[in-house]
Amino acid sequence: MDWMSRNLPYLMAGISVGGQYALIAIGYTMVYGILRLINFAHGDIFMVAGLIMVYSTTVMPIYIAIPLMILVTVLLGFLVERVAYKPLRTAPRMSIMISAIGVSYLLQNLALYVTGGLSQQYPAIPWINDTVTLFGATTKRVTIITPILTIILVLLLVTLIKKTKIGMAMRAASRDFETSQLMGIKINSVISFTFIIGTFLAAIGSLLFFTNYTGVTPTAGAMPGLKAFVAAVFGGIGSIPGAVIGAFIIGICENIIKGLGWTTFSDAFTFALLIVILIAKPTGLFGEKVTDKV
Amino acid sequence: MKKRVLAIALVTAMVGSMLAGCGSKGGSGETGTDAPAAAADGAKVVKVGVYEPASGDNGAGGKQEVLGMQYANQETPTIEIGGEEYTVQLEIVDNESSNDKGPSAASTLVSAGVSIALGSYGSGVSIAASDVFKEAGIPALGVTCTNPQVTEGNTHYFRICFLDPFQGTVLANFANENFSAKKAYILTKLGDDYSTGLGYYFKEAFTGLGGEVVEETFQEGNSDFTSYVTSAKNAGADVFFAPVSTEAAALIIEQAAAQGMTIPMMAGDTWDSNVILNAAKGKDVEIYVTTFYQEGGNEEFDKGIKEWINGDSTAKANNGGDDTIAAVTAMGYDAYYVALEALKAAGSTDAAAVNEALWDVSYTGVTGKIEFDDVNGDALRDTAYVKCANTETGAWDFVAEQGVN
Amino acid sequence: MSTKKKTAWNAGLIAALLILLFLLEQVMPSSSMLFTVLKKGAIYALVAVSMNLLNGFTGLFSLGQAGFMLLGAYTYAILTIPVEARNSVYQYFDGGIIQFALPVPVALIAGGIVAAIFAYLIGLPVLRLKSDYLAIATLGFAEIIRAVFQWDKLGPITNGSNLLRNFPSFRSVLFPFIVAGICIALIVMLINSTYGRAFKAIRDDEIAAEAMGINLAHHKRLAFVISSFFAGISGGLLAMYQTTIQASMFKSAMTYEILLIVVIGGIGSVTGSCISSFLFIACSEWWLRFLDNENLYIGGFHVPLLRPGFRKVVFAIVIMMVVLFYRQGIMGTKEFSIEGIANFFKRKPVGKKKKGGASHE
Amino acid sequence: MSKENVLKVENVTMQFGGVIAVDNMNLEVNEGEIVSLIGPNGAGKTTAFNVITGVYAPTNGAVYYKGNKIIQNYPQGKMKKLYRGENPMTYTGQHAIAPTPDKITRLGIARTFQNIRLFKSQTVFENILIAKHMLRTSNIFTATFKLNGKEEAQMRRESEELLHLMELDDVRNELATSLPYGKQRHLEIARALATKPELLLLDEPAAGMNPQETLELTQFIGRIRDEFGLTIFMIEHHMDLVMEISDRIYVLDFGKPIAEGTPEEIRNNPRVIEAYLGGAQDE
Repeated sequence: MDWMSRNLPYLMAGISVGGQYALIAIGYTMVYGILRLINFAHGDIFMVAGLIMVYSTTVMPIYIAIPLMILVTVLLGFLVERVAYKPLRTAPRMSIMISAIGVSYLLQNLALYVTGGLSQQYPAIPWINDTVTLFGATTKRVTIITPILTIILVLLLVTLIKKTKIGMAMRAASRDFETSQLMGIKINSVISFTFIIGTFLAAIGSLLFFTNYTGVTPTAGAMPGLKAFVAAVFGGIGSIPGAVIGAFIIGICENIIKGLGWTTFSDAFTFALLIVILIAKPTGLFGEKVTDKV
Repeated sequence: MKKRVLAIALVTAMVGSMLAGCGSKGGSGETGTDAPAAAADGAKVVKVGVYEPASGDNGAGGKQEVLGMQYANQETPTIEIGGEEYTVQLEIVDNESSNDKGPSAASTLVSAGVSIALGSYGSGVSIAASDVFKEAGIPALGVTCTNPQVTEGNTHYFRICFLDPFQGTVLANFANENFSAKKAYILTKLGDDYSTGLGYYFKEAFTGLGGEVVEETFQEGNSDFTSYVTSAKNAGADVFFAPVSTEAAALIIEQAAAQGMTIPMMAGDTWDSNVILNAAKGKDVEIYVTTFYQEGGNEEFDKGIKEWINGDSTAKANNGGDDTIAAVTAMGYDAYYVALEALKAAGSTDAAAVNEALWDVSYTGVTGKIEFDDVNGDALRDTAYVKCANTETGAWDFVAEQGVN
Repeated sequence: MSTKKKTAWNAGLIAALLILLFLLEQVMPSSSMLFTVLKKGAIYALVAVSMNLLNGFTGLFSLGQAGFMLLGAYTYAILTIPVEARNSVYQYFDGGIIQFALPVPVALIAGGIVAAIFAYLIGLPVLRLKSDYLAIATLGFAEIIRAVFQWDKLGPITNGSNLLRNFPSFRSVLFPFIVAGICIALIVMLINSTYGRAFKAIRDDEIAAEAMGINLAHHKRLAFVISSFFAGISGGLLAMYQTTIQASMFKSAMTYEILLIVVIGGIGSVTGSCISSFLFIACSEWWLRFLDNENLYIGGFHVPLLRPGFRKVVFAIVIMMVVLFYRQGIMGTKEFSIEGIANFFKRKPVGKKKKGGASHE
Repeated sequence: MSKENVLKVENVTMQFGGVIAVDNMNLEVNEGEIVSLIGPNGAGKTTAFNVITGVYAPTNGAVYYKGNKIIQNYPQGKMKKLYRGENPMTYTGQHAIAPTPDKITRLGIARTFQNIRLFKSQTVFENILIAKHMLRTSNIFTATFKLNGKEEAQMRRESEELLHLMELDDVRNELATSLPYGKQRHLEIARALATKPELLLLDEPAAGMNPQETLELTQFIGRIRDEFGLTIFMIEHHMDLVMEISDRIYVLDFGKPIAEGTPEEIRNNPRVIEAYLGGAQDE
């Protein structure tokens, strides 16, 4: 029991952070699956979602602010795709990626400008912000809710992709972009839909993340974004279950490393793990093996 | 076609700006920031550089420090140097709390032709810019950079605050005396000279008193401190010492409270900020800080600056939305007057003369008497205030005035 | 133009540029922001060209540049801090364990070599990965290197996560120009050699290149190691320019910045990288600073919106514009040359600015 | 045919997952011969080429070049259970040899590609020059500092000669991809020749050509064989060309060699006729 209460907090922190990474990682992995684009701006959209929440709660009650935040974030994700990625669809891949870095840069700097560079205190959301005790370990309720909510959302997403028409179109587009276009799939709406789902999940992720770690700064999205991306690659980019499992593994490992006292290496370890996986399995845990056609 | 036009435009811009650069030999005005109002009334202008973070980790603290200077500037906008009336103009640059962006920001001040530079909040950026000022022969006056390396071996860098070996000892003594702490958990940020430095001196002093320490570090950009809090609890520490930026501090407090950590948290001067008070308000935490100034130390100053902050929406926003007076604001206020003293004593706006004059400046400000030693140009200070956060009222409670015995 | 004539022209241009710089230094106050921009620009030009060698010419998408700069910068700093200054720099580590100092050029080259050795070791496993996987793996390595250099246990060598300082730096803008110039010249010579052609072949079509007898693993490693070598040297130069260094400076954001410079300049164009690095640095450090000033008046008009941070917003928008409307970058894959200028004006005889202004770079 | 055996493929099977692309192939190419490999689409011809040139390691089997074993493999790992080809045990326990394509090329086996793979950002001349890279003796330092002037000059001269031979002089500074289709095929052959091969593998050299061009190509292939003393092994669909210049022909169907012989024999082979007509999808 003592051992439990000593070490459970690490595990709980790991699982909860893993769930938050998972929600962000899905956005990365779905966009990559279809556009072969590392959407560097995704982490920053996550940060902007946090800021929207901060500012909207100052003028409206929280139960209006939350749906509004999700709506605005989704709209932002949609707009970013339309403005910064769609015009470059025929351009070399490097250009789109640079455009993504540019958007990320722009969002960070806008946030810097708006916040004046100061860390903003995230509003406390009732109920999920309460402190609870579990097996002798004290934590916020959000820590426990996160993994559950993540899994529910992922199951819903998987069903959506398996069962609905738009989901089928998404699968087709990620399999073969050109052919699916020839088959009459409206590729632009599929891509927009992908971004909408990705940013929706990122908005939920930001809600959970910032309730736990309450400071929103312009660079607050960078590290979680990078970690989530690593999780997506780790699990095999393009694969949703891969991204989720990768995210949980990374979240848990990171906290175990901290628990062992190797705090200097907590970030480095994540990358080391990634490199080991890539060397053993060059396309990640659940990635499909690709053979070059000669 | 379009591209060609754009290319020509770029070339033109390039050449144009080079010529502009060549043209302004005085080394001022390239940035187009020439004084709007000051130039108009014909008075001579003396420029005082403000090298402070307005963004990044230490943005909040830097802004509060600048507030003190701005208030002082507003209070005393002119100065008589060598019998002539000068308007003091603050040249403010943002060093972005970043050691690699800092030198360029400092260069901006140098090229603007400042006579003296004030700053910075944060020791790392001060050290990073030190050589830029040195090369340009411009004296710099550190306001709240407490790491010894800022001034060590330099004849151009001065400071008006106490140093980390002193502060670390004060904190260690305080922990030892008041909490009979035997074990301390020290959390510092990697790559932050202030943080690692103060952590080091605290450790030295604390182990010197027979205590035991557990040290851990975190990377920039980290926002998940739950594991650190757990480790501190598991280690059985009696105090949690975290000399980190306010940004990280707010997160640590929040997560410590959520995990029900009951041991006292201690920190240095950075934590003396309303950011901390806001984070701690209504939570079950115990926070002690050492600092330079205790609100109420100078009624007149308190009243004046509160009035000014409340009357200026930008200032209020920069102060974190309320009118709590941070110690760094008081220090910034004093730094401005020390700079004026030096300018007066020098009798000219020449940077070298100001540098010479600084050694002998003696000024009694709101934070106490300021004089410099003859070796490094560090202020001779022997007391620090210890404050405790009142989690009910969201204000600081004075605990003790402490020196090293 | 014949090759010889071209070489002569280029040499003349470079000489003229150096003389111009020398004169500028005599005429203008050394505090001018122009020199700050020129110094930093030259250093970034070198690292951008080294990254271009990898990403643009060999087609290897690597994001490890900041890590290799860190290695170069640390090697340089550790090897050149004067013995008498070591006690104050390594104050928490009893002066460190290295008790000698090397001359500047030796230490710079050593920085390059250390970066190259690490690149070789990292390349062994990582270069087998393809495109984005390679990118994320190299990015990861850069982060790992950064963490290792902040490790307390290595403190006697690296000073932990604390600043390194007091090492020799340069005053004249000519120094970084000459060093970076020599390095870039070497890279250009390499690109024009048979190895450079092999690199380009790999970029265009790996399978065909392999079928033409080009050993992929060997050549990729070569490009990776050489690029890292020069990144290491530029790291050393950066250390000299900044006068203090710290591992936490070399974040992935730095790599992104360099990548932006490369792409804005044109992937596969050396002169493009150079020009864009100067433009980039000038914009971010100098030209736009006035936007941060809250009290800017044009005539009697108080310009709205301005306050600290606005400069960066504008800068980001400028970058987005370039990326969206100027996909190939400033130069595309072309190189800047006298001929190019001549053709440029021949095709469209505007001719109002024919004073070779662009040759400033 | 008493000439020396240049290429020998022995029991080669290439299986991708459950699909057997090449099934127990055996063939020989002798010095100076022009040998064709024909068969319906999807019969595994290009896969066979890829095995010979080291792009794929075969699942089972060996390849000999001038009597030396250059490639060898046997079903390993997961393939051990999955393997459905013949002779699985022949090479078990022997050392697996899987050289990379560049090693094969340096042995003297050059190839062209079915779907042209030129270096697209390079000029015609540079495309050929790049192929000369493998013959260098300079190292990276001598090359960078231009201490290999003689060798570089020789590379350029030889490339010029090839250009001339291929009648590509007038387009030498054009981008390779801007050439018309037929010229691109010529350039690919020229590029392969630049590596100074002894055995040349041509993958559908006449694809997409009109009869006139095909005729020219037929003569051209004969000419380079004689001029460079080459042995040629090619995949081709144009029967006129195949029948005209081949010394011998192998026919592949569903990964399996079904016939072998001179053009005359193949023309009359009932199995070949059936494969082509029965398959009913080709030509």
